[in-house]
Amino acid sequence: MSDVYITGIEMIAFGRYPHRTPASLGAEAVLGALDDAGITVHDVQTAYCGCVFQTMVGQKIFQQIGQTGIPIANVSNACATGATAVREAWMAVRTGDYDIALAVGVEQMTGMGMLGAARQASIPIEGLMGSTSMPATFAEAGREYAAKYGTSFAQFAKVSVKNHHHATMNPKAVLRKETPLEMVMEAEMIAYPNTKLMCSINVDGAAAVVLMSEKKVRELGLMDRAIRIRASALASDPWQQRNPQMPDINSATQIAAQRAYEMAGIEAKDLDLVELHDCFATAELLHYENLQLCGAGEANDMIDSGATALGGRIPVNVSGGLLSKGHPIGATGVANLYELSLHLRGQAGERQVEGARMGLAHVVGLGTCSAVHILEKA
Amino acid sequence: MSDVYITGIEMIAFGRYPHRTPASLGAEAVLGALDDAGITVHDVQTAYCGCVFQTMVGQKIFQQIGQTGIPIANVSNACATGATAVREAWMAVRTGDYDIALAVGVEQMTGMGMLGAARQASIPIEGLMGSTSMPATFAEAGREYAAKYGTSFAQFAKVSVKNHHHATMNPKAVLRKETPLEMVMEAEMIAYPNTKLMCSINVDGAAAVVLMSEKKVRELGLMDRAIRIRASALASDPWQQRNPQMPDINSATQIAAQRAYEMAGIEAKDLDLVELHDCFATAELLHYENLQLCGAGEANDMIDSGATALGGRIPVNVSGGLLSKGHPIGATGVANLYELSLHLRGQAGERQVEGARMGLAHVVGLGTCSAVHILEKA
Amino acid sequence: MTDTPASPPLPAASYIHLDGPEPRLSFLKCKSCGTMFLEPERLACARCGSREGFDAHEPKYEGTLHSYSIVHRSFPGTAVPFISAVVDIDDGPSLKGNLRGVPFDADRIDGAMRVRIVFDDALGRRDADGNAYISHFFEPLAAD
Amino acid sequence: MTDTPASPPLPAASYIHLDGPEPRLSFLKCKSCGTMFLEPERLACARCGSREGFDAHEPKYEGTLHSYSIVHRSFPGTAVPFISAVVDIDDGPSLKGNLRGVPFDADRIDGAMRVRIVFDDALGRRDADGNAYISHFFEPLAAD
Ligand SMILES: [Zn+2]
Ligand SMILES: [Zn+2]
Repeated sequence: MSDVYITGIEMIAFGRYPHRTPASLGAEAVLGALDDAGITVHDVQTAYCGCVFQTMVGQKIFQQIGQTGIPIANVSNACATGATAVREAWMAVRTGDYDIALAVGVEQMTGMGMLGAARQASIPIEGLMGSTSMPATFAEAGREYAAKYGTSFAQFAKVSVKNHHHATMNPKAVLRKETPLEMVMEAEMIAYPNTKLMCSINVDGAAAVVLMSEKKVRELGLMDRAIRIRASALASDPWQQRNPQMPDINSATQIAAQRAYEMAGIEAKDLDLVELHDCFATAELLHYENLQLCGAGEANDMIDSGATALGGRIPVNVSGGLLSKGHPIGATGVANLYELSLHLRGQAGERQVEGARMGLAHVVGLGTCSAVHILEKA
Repeated sequence: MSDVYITGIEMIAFGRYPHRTPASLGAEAVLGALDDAGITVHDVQTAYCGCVFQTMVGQKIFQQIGQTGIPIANVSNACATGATAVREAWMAVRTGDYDIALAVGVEQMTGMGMLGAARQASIPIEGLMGSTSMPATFAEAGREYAAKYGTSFAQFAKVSVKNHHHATMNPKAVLRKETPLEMVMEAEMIAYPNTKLMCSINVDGAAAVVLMSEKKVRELGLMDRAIRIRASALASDPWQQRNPQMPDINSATQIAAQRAYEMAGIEAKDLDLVELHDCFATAELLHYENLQLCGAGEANDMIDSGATALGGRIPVNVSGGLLSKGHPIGATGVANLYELSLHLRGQAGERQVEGARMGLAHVVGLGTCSAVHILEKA
Repeated sequence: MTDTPASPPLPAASYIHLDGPEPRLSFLKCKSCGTMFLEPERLACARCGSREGFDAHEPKYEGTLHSYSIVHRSFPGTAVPFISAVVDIDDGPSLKGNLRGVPFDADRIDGAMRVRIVFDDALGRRDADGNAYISHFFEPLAAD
Repeated sequence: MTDTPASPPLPAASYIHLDGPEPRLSFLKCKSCGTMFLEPERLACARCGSREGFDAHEPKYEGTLHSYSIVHRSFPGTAVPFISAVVDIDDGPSLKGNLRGVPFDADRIDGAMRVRIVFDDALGRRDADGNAYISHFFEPLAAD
């Protein structure tokens, strides 16, 4: 089976667009991706749209930019939604039926609270039977790791310091300011150990990607700017004793990562950078281990030593991550690939990971699923 | 590329299940499909779930029946949702990466009004700028055909007479009673020419299907009960002058049908039965022509002559169709395939289309998309 | 009890403009292929894909009935019956609206009748702030 | 003004049973592999896939704290702070609940403490019909 390549990719600046629609945001990203690939809407043979809070957005996007009758499917997979859209587009090309497929992720979250809505019940159970809020859920996931390996509040907080620092070099991130360790630790405590500066930000956003078969890339002479998809893996949560009372973000990630490494035939040490799902600062350290970036219990050292900062051994979330770039759910998984592509093309500007040739993108959606993509400079 | 086969399929009786969840309904259908194929949850390598009103239902279903960590994606495509799930599962097998894929469609609609909800605006526009209700929308689509070809109110009503009659032979249909022509025409007028008996029924339901690669079908010795998927086609709405002011249910259907016939290498005359999207009686006649079952303007004759009734030249909706079986949105597209499979296996009982070897299933979702599958006895 | 002075009515759709002596319609017209759209702004043309942009275009105020339904039951709270109609506007796009001035009887409706586009108060509907709205309606031309 | 006699309180979760002298817990236990689940009914076992069915199983009323968060901001209207805890019940599944009787200070919480499961009124919360509820809570065993 021939390889599948990214030849065009775009992410709109994440932020608040209360007067626009998901279709409009998505269409802007799609047009950017088409331009980047040097093709038009008429060249696209099939499309996948990821969006959690609205449906039929895929069709609405093409109603904005050109209705050509192509197959369009809308997908939803919690925070792995955008990545799932990419994976479906990748599979469509892999069938051999399509040479050019498009994936777009989009979300309009303006007006939604950062904590989401409580579950319905005869009486509210929040604060009665613990918390189902996301900051608390991921705090508990972090505390589980801390209980095993002694991770400190400060070590979790350093994730935000690092990622916010990275974001100062990313003009498309919504939060672009340095946050020293004391500022992060002294910010309003939401759910210990996650302070407000350790929570990702709900914003509007969109990102899109054009995928092509090897044959088409060569035909269009795009190999010099193409990014090869070395792996696309998706996993759901295997049974675990404490899941779903304690949502398991680890197992699905571990499975998806292992599948991705096997598919790509590489190991974590071959990676030059990683964009992982730092929805809360407490999550990032767990994923160092889940993604095999370090051995058991070594995440504490990873953050302390600067190994995952720009310039370190394996830079993580040089985009600023969800913590600073923002987290428009449906768009996030595609936006990760946008960041990797910039680096693999040497176009990441100030935050460029020098000589980057191989990158990994990861998302995890509660419910639960995880997607891992591995990209390589063609 | 090797063929893809249906080896297990199930539909739960459609109806009202206010005390169950979409995951529970879907899980019941999945277990039935697994049993039908003689496999267990551990054999399933990837799964797609179609559901419009809830997300992460795919994962929730496997949380009910066995969590094995497989890739699961949730898809949504309006009334084409279930069919889109099937198509994605079909593509997954076509990539060669999976030998056993599962698709399930489910919807829990109890409590939703038959007319749906009005669009939000500064003032309500329903009844001010015409109607956006589904009965009126499909009435207008029908009137467009009637204006061209003189279709009468009675001719549209005959669709309900026929499909309701078919449903008396389907124990899984929600409405199982004869409705003579006068009863249909004299029922409460909802949106002329659609009376209440010419509108499909919102119910809860689920259906699931197991797809396998040719290699796996042979390995498991299932070829004698296998159904070959000769075509799976999906189309979005091409540009049309009056769309979306007047949702275009025709163009997308025509494109999907044409693609499906080309993929299967057959013509409409090779079909033994058709399950098409009779969301309203006015829609069925249009689709006779859209699906090439008759020439331009010949739908009137088709319904008058009984050509599309059981025993006729090309029986349409012998299940009773959405008009009598019920229309649980996400499940509908999979349920169509269930009906075809029963006939191709000779297991449809009283309503069996004798000697059926080839069938076509069609859905259309406003927004707009259409999916067409062609199945053949292996 | 005091009355606040009534604000001027607002357009019930973005393509209705109330900036002149009479309400008027204005649609986007693709600079490349001439296709017309109802939205106030678009990124590209749905027909030809062009991103050349759009001109504002005022159509004729007459058209031809394309299809309709006599609506006897609608969303809760909506007054019935009414006729939902799709009209192809002369030198304009197709538009959906209420067809008024004809009987609620399919046998007495010419399905291809010529209609005029008129403007009127939005059936007394007010938004949360109490604003009135102006909407378009279709009426048979033959009724003149 | 008349008082209607108070109805007996209801269980705040389906695995809490109020049919005896004291509230008790009951979970589903897979006949095939022994895995326990919190739902009142299931089609099959999430761990082994068995459809052999489930037995009702009453666990011990003690367990070990597995993880927790001190919640200082929650959904609108939720009183804070409180401690959200995940406890591995002895001879039972893991359960989420409020941990009470400990300070809101991570430095003074033993992350692997032994706890008992107790029952109490659901913090005064009532449903739309005015019914009271009984919920489970965790308390440190060492406090004895
Ligand atoms: Zn144009
Ligand atoms: Zn078991």
